[in-house]
Amino acid sequence: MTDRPTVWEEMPKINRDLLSPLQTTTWTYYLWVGVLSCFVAAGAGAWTYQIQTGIGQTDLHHPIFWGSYIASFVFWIGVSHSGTFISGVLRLTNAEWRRPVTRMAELMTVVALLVTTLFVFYHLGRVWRFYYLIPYPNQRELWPNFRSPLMWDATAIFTYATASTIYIYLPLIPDFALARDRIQGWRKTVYGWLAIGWHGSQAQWRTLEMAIRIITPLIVMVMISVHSIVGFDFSMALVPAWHSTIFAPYFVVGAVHSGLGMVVIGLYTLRRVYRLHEYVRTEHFEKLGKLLLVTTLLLAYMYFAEQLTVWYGQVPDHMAVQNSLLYGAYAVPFWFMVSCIYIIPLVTLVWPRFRQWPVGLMMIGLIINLGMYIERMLIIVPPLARPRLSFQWDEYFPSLIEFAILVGTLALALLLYSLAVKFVPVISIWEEKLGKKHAQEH
Amino acid sequence: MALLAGSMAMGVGALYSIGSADLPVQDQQPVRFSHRQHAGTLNIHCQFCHRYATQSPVAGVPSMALCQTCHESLSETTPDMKMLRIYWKEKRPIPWVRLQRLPDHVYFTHEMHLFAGLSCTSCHGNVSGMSSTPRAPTYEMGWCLTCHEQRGASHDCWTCHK
Amino acid sequence: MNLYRRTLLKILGLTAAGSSLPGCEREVHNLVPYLLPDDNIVPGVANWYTSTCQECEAGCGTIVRVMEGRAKKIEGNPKHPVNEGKLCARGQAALQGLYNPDRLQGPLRREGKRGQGQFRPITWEEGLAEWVEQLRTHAGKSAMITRPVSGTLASLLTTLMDSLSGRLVMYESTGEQTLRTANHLSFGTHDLPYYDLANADYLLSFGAPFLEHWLSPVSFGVAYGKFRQGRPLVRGRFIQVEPRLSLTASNADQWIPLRPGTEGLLAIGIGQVLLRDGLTELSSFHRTSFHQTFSAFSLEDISTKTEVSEEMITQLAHELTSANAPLILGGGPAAAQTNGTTTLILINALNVMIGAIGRRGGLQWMEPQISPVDLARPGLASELTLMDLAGEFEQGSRTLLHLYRADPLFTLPPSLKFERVFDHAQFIVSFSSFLDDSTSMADLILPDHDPLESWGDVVQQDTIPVPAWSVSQPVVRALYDTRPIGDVWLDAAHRLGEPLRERVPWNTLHDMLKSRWQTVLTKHDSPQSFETRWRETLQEGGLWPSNIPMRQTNTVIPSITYKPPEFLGNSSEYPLYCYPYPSLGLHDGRGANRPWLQELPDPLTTGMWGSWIELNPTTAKALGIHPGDRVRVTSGYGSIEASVMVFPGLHPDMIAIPMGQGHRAYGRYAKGRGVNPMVLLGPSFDGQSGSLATGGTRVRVERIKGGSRLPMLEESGKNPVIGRIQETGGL
Amino acid sequence: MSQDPQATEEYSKTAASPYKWEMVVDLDRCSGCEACVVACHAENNIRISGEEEAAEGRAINWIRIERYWEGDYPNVKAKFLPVMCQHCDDAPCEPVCPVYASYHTPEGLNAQVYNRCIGVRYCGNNCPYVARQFNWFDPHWDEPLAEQLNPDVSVRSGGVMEKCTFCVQRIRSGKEAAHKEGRRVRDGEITPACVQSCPTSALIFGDRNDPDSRVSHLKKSRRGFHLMESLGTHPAVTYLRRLSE
Repeated sequence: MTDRPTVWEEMPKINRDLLSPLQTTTWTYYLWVGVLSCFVAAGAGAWTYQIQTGIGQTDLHHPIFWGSYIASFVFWIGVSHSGTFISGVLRLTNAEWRRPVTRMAELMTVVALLVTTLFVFYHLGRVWRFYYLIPYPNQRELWPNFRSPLMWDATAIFTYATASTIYIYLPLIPDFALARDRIQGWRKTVYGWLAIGWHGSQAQWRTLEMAIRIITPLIVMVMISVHSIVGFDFSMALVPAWHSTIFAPYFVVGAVHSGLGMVVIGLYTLRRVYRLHEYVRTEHFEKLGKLLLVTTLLLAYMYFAEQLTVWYGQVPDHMAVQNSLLYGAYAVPFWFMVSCIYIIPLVTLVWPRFRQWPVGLMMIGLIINLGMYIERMLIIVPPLARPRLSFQWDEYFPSLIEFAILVGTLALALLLYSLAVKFVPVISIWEEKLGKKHAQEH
Repeated sequence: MALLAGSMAMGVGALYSIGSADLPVQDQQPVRFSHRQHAGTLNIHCQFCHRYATQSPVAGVPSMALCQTCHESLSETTPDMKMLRIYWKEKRPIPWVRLQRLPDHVYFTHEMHLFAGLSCTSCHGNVSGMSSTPRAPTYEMGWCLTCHEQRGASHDCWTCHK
Repeated sequence: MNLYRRTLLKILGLTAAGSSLPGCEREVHNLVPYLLPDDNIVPGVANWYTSTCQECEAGCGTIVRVMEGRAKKIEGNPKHPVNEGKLCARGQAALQGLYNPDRLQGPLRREGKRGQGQFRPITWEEGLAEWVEQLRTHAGKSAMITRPVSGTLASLLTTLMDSLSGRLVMYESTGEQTLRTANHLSFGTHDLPYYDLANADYLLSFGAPFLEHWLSPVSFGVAYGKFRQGRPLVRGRFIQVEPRLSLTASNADQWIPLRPGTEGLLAIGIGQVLLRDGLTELSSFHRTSFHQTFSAFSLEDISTKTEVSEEMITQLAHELTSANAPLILGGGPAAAQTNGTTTLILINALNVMIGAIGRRGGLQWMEPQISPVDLARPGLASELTLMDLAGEFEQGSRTLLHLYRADPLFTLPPSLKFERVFDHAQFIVSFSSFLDDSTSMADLILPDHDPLESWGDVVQQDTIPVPAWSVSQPVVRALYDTRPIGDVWLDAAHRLGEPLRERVPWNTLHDMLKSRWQTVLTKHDSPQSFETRWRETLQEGGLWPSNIPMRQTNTVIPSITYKPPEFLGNSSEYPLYCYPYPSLGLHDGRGANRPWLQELPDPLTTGMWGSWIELNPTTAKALGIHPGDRVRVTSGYGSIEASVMVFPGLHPDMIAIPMGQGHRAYGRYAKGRGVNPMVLLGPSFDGQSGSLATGGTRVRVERIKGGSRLPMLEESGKNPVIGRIQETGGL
Repeated sequence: MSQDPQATEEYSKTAASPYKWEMVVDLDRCSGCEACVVACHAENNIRISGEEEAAEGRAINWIRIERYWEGDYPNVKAKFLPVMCQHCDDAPCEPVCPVYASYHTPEGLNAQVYNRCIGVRYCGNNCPYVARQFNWFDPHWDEPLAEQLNPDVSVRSGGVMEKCTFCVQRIRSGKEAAHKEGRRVRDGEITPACVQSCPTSALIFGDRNDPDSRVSHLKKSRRGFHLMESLGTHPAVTYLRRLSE
């Protein structure tokens, strides 16, 4: 209780620290945005070229009809789960350390979701007819087919996008109000609009907290169902090695795995760039490290269980896929992937000292995400490449156009995130303050 | 808000009406042929000129020789009749502008529709009252379906799509 | 192109073709009416016209679907006795000859040096005038190389070349000269018999590729269906003996590989067992001669040389005798050796021993019939005949060369130096529709109509039970400024004046055709007028008299001495046999400009759009060669480079290469694609028939740098990582 | 197509359509000659892929002859298996299409409506027979090859899935002819292009609802089996086993 005045003294500093990215911009930022924009433009050019000439610019060919675009779709959906998981689940469990992390993660959710939807469009053979997917009244009296897992998917993602937008917006209101009061110029008007008349009355605080309390469990449920449904895209199919009951939970855990990895990367980068060492402390990295260890073990168990069942069953159709992974055409990426997402995280993260090493954790995050990207590819490609008629067995490797689009999209995600950092405080200011207050009360 | 609602309505409306029919551009025919004169005043039967309608998917445009069977004995009272004569003399076919066209993915046969007892006017309108033939009512899928529904004809996609 | 467009608009009613292509949605669409109505054309409704397929010499009857003046599809004529409504891949692809983008669109005159391939368009008048001038200059010194033609055109060309003291050579690289010679020596007739496969219940084939390109593949296909499943309770059994598992062999119940060229020896072995075990009844005439022939080798010796076990030889002999209606065929690789004729005569002798001659389910000849047009066409030329012709050109006794749908520069091995003819010829006229390897050497090109645009008839009296005299009529109007070869020759004959004019008084081939058919159709004294009968004939697709009696054949097989095959190149330097085989789609190369046929996967290797070298897996392993590797094949006469396909059904001492690719010209689809295996072959002949022994050259194979992605239908075959899959499930 | 009231009653009100089209492939007759392949290309406006696309595994064939090797030299066998769309009664490709471009007709055909297809290609993945083919690019014919195109069949643009239709255009015109004469389609009256061309008559097509049709008889053959029967797709194509000792 003696420190009480200090906490209140800290408040202006918190405001200053956390609003500073919104107020000052260095030349390196402009350079960074410029470079990213070039990559995005290259990706956009590649996409335009693909639309003009045909989807054949990919390396896809029968029987491998799905490739890197769908894999990226699954990957980015996974990344988008970081937000809801870190902030939603941790909020639900009242984990105090979440406070500096939530906003970063939620931003990631929104950015990743935007990027995810792009991949659907990249993938379509006739993207200009995308509106056939939308259920709207039309003179042809035609509706989409709700029996198709893809429609479930579209519905789920739309729901998730809506819900997570609301979810990120609610805790932003007080921060927008803060920005409104501290930033001049045209942005003041925008923040004014976004703050929807927030002036911090007791009633408003109560409503906000109630709203957050309601939406948090909902978003967690949506998140779990969304990725289950993405898993259904595969497990509902008749393709050997897709038709598996473990896919839904496996996809959810996989998503969280890569999402956590992504959060660690984001956390480390933002901390360095904006010198947020006071807010993002080693403790946070250690906690995230522990979580990563949990998902690693969980995912490894599920993966092992799935492969074991296939091996035990010895159904030739499925064995063809497994063999191609274990020692066939896909063995190199497979074992690389296994090391990236299971072995390396496991042997490093079990060491408490390692978990306290932010750079190391960041690198583990990178490795995990690289591995998970490959893992997504390996979920999609080998089963398609080993159809039951062995006459049609084939291989696939993404084409240059595909790489250009993938890299361009990654750049777009980074660009959107970088722009967002300039627009919203990367650490929830009011929650940070609340945390300080709580810490003091205990 | 009204703006938003308005633009949404426009968007949905645009989507609703998206179809495959031609847009009414360049409907100017090289010779101003009048269906009112031929089918109306002179009461020539549709199939006298469009003679393949009962035996073919397409109704067919009359050959120049068919035009000439009547026009040979007619004096040229209008500039368009003169035009026709010039075309015939030069042995050039008239490049009629196509007003009614179905996309390549539609299978439509005049033969079976006439066999089912439909009259030409059911789909083409009362052309005998029109001096210049306008672009037909857009042959949209919904329009076809309405009639198929009313008459209990097949709804299977492959009845009309190929 | 411009000309073509305008013509079309005049001729055709609806410009609907444009609308069937994507990406034209924004264009203004016009309806262009006919000037004059054509009573035969109802827009939107298809007409079917009969015609005759001229893609090979089998003479299948076809019907062509025509809509609004365009040919859409070719199908077999169900009433035709050769093919009974069926048609092979090549026959159906004839449409892409008609609509080939590389067709010659009018007469051309060479510019620049011969062989540079530069031509300028000229008018027909110019072209004809120049040609007639040349005919006058080179009077008595002209020659014509053509693909086999029959019917009216054949008699026209024969008559004219006769009158001009010219030499007419009909050449077909798969003309089965060996078989014709062997049959002549065995049965004393030039006609090929009808092999009654449909009614046989046991078939032993020494390499005859009857399901691919042999004689009349569609009619054999029809018969094969009946042979297998056409009769209740009887399913024919089929054994194929040859060093490479061909498409035909892969349909056999058993494929027996043997050492290349030893088919005759195996026949001796089988005959020996038949005689030894008293399983055959022979006339006294044959008994002595056969005993002599068939006991020349010991069974053990035969087994070693052929690599077929003694048990197998005995088993084959016993199976032949226990069958009710056994039949033996020989051809393909068996005929492609220096001892080809001998081998086939030995096979004929076996047919005599099993009583297949004149029997149902055996070999039958019909009584010769008088065809609507006389059959005064020369026999097919062998390669030796062509060599003789080349000699004449070298000596200068021939100076004017005519080419018609024959491409000897492509189909003959360069080692035969046939380009001598082109070097020595003072003037070369071609009537071909495409600038193929030979035609691009021409001085004057007077392109013929496509068969679908012209009148013609085909007389087929070989290999069928009833004669088929088929007619082909123009089913579409000529697309380009081309003229039918018959009309062009008649025109030239008239310009040359008497006495030629008198011998061929007709103005067009159509007139000649009709006048010839008139004699036949009225001879069959029916009350109807000729015009009615003629129309009926056109509707039917031709005339095929039924109830033709079978001819009694005398077997005149002499006493034969088997001689082993001879190969060019010694076995230490060139350890491997080489067998170029006609490709299923491209045949000897004439199909190479049809994209459908280029894209037709070879049924066994599934390769498309290219050439490959087939190697036995063991041999490949021994040479350190993997599938997809690039290799150089070298013989004493030339070398080629292509990628390797490992082919499990191949004698380990042999490589096989499909023919048909490696054109230096012949349009965008064929030019510069793949390799021509003929380059490897040396001047090795079967002396009796004068045929080139395509299997008679030895080669060596060595790996070279690089590898290429050969298009294959079998996805897994492209990739050595996946390798070969053995499972076939429940097939 | 519109019908007179009685026929309409018969066609659309009853659940079962008057026809159920099926095919039989007699492997004992099939010689692998590929006449069917060219027939199919000619009839159905199948694009010419060209060397480059063929090398990328993108050559389109609605019917293909698969060749399986068995054994090693000298006891090696090559077996042919013609594979086309099996027109499954429980087709895996149908429920996964998000826009109903793939659906089942009342006559048992597995239909693909090209103009509805947006190219998500799920159906292609889910077809265990790899019968579905995709247009990776717009088709192209060098002039004047396009003159040959069949006006009864759509030319598929790029980005669209396509596959064997059992030559629905032939079925349609056969039914129209029969309808105008007020009768059922006779057995053998309708033949898809592949069936028509097959020299050995290995392919047989007909109406399963007609108990006397050749297809109905052959389907009962003891040699009959379906491809991947265990998947429960209930194909409309019955194969007759090749006999060998």
